[in-house]
Amino acid sequence: MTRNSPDPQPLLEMENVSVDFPVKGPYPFSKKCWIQAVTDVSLEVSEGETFGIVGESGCGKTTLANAMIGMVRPTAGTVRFQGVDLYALNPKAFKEARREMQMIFQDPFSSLNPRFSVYEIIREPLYIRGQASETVMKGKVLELLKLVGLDEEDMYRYPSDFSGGQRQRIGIARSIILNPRFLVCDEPVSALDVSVHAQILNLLMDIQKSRHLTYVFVSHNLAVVKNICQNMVVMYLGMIMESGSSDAIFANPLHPYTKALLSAVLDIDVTKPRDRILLKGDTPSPIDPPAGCRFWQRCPSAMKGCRTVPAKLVEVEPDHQVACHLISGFSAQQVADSLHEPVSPKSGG
Amino acid sequence: MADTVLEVRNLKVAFPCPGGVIRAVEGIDLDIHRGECAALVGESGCGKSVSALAIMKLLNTPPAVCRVDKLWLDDLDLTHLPDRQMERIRGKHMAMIFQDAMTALNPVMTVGKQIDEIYLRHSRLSRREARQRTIEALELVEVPEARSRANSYPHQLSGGMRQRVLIALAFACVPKLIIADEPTTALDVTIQAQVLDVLKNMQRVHRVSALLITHDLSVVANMADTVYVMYAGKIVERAAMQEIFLEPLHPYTHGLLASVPRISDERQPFVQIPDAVPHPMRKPTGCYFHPRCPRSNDPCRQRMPRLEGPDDGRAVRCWHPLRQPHEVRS
Amino acid sequence: MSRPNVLLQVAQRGGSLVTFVRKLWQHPQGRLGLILAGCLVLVAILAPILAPYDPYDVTQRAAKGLRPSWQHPLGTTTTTGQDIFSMLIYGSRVSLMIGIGTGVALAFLGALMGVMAGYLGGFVDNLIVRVVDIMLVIPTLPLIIVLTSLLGRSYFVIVLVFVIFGWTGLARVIRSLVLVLKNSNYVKAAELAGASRWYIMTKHILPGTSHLIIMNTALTSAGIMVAEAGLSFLGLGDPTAISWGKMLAEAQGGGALLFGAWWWIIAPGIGIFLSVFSFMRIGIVMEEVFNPRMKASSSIYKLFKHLNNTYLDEVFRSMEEEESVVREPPDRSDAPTPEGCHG
Amino acid sequence: MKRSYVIQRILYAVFIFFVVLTLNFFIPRIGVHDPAERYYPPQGGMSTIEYEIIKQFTREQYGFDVSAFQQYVRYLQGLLRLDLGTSLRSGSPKVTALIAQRLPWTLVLSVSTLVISLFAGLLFGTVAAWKRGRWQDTLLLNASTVSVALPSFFIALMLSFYLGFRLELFPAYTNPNMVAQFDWSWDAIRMVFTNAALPIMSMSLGGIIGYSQITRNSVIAVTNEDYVVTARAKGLPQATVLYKHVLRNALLPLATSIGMNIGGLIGGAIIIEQVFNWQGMGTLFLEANSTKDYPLMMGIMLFLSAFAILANLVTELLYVILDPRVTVGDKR
Repeated sequence: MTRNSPDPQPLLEMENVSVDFPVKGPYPFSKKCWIQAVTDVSLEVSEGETFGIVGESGCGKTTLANAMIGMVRPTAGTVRFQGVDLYALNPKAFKEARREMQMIFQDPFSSLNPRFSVYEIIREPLYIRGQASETVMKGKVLELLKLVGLDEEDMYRYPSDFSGGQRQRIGIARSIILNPRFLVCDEPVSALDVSVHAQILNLLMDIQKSRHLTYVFVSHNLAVVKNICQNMVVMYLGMIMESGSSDAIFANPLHPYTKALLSAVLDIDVTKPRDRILLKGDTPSPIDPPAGCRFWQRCPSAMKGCRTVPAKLVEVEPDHQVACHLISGFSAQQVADSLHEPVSPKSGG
Repeated sequence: MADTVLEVRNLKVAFPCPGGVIRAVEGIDLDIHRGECAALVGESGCGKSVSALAIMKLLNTPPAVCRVDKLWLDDLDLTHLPDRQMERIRGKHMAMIFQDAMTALNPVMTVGKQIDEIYLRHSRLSRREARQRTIEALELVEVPEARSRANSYPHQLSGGMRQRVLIALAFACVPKLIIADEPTTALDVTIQAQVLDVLKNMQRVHRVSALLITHDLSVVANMADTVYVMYAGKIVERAAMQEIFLEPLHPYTHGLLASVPRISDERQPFVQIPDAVPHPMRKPTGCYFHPRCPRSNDPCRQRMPRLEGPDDGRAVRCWHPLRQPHEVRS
Repeated sequence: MSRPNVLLQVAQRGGSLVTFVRKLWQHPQGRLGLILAGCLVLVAILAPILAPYDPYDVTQRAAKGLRPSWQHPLGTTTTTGQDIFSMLIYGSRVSLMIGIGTGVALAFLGALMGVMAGYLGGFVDNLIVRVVDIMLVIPTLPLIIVLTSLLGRSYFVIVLVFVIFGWTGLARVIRSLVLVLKNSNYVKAAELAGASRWYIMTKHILPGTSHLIIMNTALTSAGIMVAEAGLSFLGLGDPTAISWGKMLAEAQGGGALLFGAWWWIIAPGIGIFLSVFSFMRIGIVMEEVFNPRMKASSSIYKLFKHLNNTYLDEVFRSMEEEESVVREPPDRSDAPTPEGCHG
Repeated sequence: MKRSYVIQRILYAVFIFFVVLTLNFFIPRIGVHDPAERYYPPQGGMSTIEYEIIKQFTREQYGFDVSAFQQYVRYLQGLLRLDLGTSLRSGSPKVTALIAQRLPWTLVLSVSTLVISLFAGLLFGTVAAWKRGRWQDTLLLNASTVSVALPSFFIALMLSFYLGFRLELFPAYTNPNMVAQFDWSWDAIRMVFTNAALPIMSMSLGGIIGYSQITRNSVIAVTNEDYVVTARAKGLPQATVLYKHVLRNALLPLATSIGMNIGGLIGGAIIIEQVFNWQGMGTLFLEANSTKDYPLMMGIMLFLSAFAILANLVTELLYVILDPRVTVGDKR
């Protein structure tokens, strides 16, 4: 671990970020609906750390990651990178700021243009910036190829000649050629063969060490996150359920969702039996998320008030916040309000 | 053996294509006992799904060419069974659960009708009786409001529900053998846990033998009794589930287990297997694993080892296993 | 892989017209199409040299309705005694000119509209999609007839009308492909690196659609040739030129059917057939070459027809455990009796 | 959900119709500002005043005596009464009356063509897909490249020449008395169909091969789907799998192409009707064209467009029944 105390100024800071997507029908007369992909998320990523975002599909983790690097404009809230509000910048400054941030994609098959040679793919960011001569670019690409464990000859091959793991290496080389400080890894191994996972993860960590990078690591695999991340958030339906240092969260998971997620990860330790928490039902649609706590319909210990009162993140110990009424309880006002409000007859599941 | 439900000897599948022949499955042997769940584990392209389809005799020829020396389901000899008779066995005596329920269910037919079909085909039931059985089957796999869900189309159900429908479909006639091809890979972890639970219950309750095909070792740990590890079209190790996790013999199995990050694990770096799975058309000579193997030497490069071990116990295909199979036999 | 092999692969990529032609040439059917189209172009260019008679000469009263002979390889017309072979050669000019000219213009407009709709999205996309929807329901041939009668019957007008009303098909196809390309991760990566819209359009999106554009140019050219023949047949083409459609109309009007002058009908028919066929071939082969899934599956079926069993036996034998005889007790050595198993 | 989709579709169709009819109104005005000038050049022995009176009369008759916008409003009002205007022919017949008179004869051709090509196409396409890679499939493939390269009017001419003039199996030209003598008697109906045989044949040939090709490709695509494997894994016999799972899904893309083609079918009959001198809408249109009878031409155009819009709408609504997934697109 690189550091324990939080930086005075975090590298990336998100404040009450929400992202809604309009969904439009195919005809001009159809209604518009909104997907609430990310709702009211605040977090800080400090320099040099690996920050994990964990959640199941459709929880908004990829959207959140995209909002961090300026690929998706948030509907509300601010994103500050090195203290500068990213979305308040003029286009030129915005482009310059983004030089520091890059992304590694989930699917190594669609993230490389099949018509480009490996050389063209890796040098592309430099080429776009237009500041380097051909020889400089060539030297740089060669250096990176070596760094990610590919041969010089591979430079003139095409993506179709490579296996998934090798393609991901090419993607990594491309993402670090501009010497970024901040790298978002969006499920970098989930599309790869099991036996290749470790290679790519180790490579990522080596690069982090040698180039002092800050990672945001998006994953659905808790075991991976536990092993490489210092801080993390657990997301459900666009909201943060639990956040803090991964040590604290894994040592003492507090949110029922985190607990369920942890127990559902089938560890391959076959010797000791574990009791697993089975959640009922399915994840609701982000188009029409439940009122109150977003998790109440599936929560094994949901209370009446959870249906109407949204849960807020509260700090339970240093470096550990949870958004759950079980922990924070209800205020007197909330209790009074919930008494007046009719509880919907529909039960969860 | 009387207790053997599925006996496969020397199953081979090849795909001739313009550039040469893809040797997908290179002679695998399987024995699955009554009520047992055997897992066929391997990475993508190792031939595990092809083997499953070949056992069901569902491979399309062309493009596949398939040979087998012996294929017995309980007391039925399927080795040379013609297509027509095979149709009576599929669905009734052996059934299959597919990976992606969204594509494995007909999108323009209600799920109820799709389950009805199997009763109408394999038993003399009226439409109404069949629907009754369908609803019961859906209730068994814990589909809530089964009666109304039976009238919905696949796209109206969630991923977990669709997978349950597939499970209901497979268990409809209580077959002798269920082949589950990556039954939970497409699902989220929390849903995965629900579905695996249902699958496990169904298998145990009906005492149905199962062949579980997966790349996910944690699914194996949760479900299987016996494990076959496949690599590049060959079985490289066979063991009871506990044994393989406690003491893998093949360097590949060992590397695979070590490279999977665990919750209860020490920190980085992860143990890694170098390189990648060979292309099925360009497999190396000798042992297919030797280019990635830390223990490989000359004989490994020249000759393919045999799967060695006691007939019904542990076996390993390696010149230099971590330990000899007979040494570890308990 | 060795160095020369790598270089070869480099040469095979890229999206230039030369590579397309090379790929076509490698495919037997594509080669047929290319050769045919090439010959037709040559014939059209060299028409005054190749044609034995003046096709416009309507004064040969003595040579009316002659059957095919050495003197008149395809006979003469029954009404005015024009040499049909010469007419056929001159007719290729109109057909090819309109076909290729319109095809290229259409490809340009269609690609432009498709890329704009797909890449810019929003209002532009909406507008283009609506226009396409409207064009789809307006009956094309009647509209063309109305417009030629309004604007005059020159080939310029015909080409113009074809272009204005023919781009929708290509635009739809290109638009949906652009939508896919636009959302691909490699475009995202380029955006992240700070690429401009122009860069992404020219480096990633247009090259990605080039095969579709070229393929469609060939196919629409073929379609336009048929349509032009139809227009001329209805007497709506340029009245001054000789075209195959007009020859057919004259044949019908001149009583070729009645007098049994089959050569007068067959000749322009063959002309139309050959020109359309060659362009169709090029288009279809293009699709096969660039749609790998289609190519692979069709070639596998062909391959299967020629598979012989001894070869397969050899393959399966090679999978056997080579040590089986030496090291293993006999219970496994009775294995190799391969039998077919059809699933 | 479903209902809102249907309403959306209908609204959209109405919108498209409105745009099309507006285009239809303004397109002929590109060239013609005053029918009087164009159609009545001064004739010998006519005084200027006489000529002006005639011109004024013509303008009033064809509604050109007011501004273009007012004409447009009148046009819309007329449409509400299903009045497509007045033809420039002598006797000033209503356009709708002319269309109504010719429409049935065109329908005889196009409906039979559609039915024949659909059924034969489905059959041949399925066979070709089933016998993939064998001679049936190769034959279809070759037939399709040949047939696309042969214009339908050339086929019509050849049929007319061989089956009509040489073999005398069917009338090579339509009997001119067919329409006038038609009286619903058995003989009259038979006469219609012997006369229609060659036009229908030449029109269906392309259709059969086209639909076969679509059917073949979509059957093959569906055969590779996972749910077909599921159906086979259930132990269903091959025929059931083909009928219940493959064909049902393979029909979906076919339905779309039928919807698109129906509109074009009547328009496409123009050339064939001309070859056989069949007294349908196509020949009516060509007659209108040769006399520059724009009200009639645009009336026919509008009718054909409306027909195409309706056909598209019907297939899309049919789709709602055929494919339960269609409404998914709205909420993705």
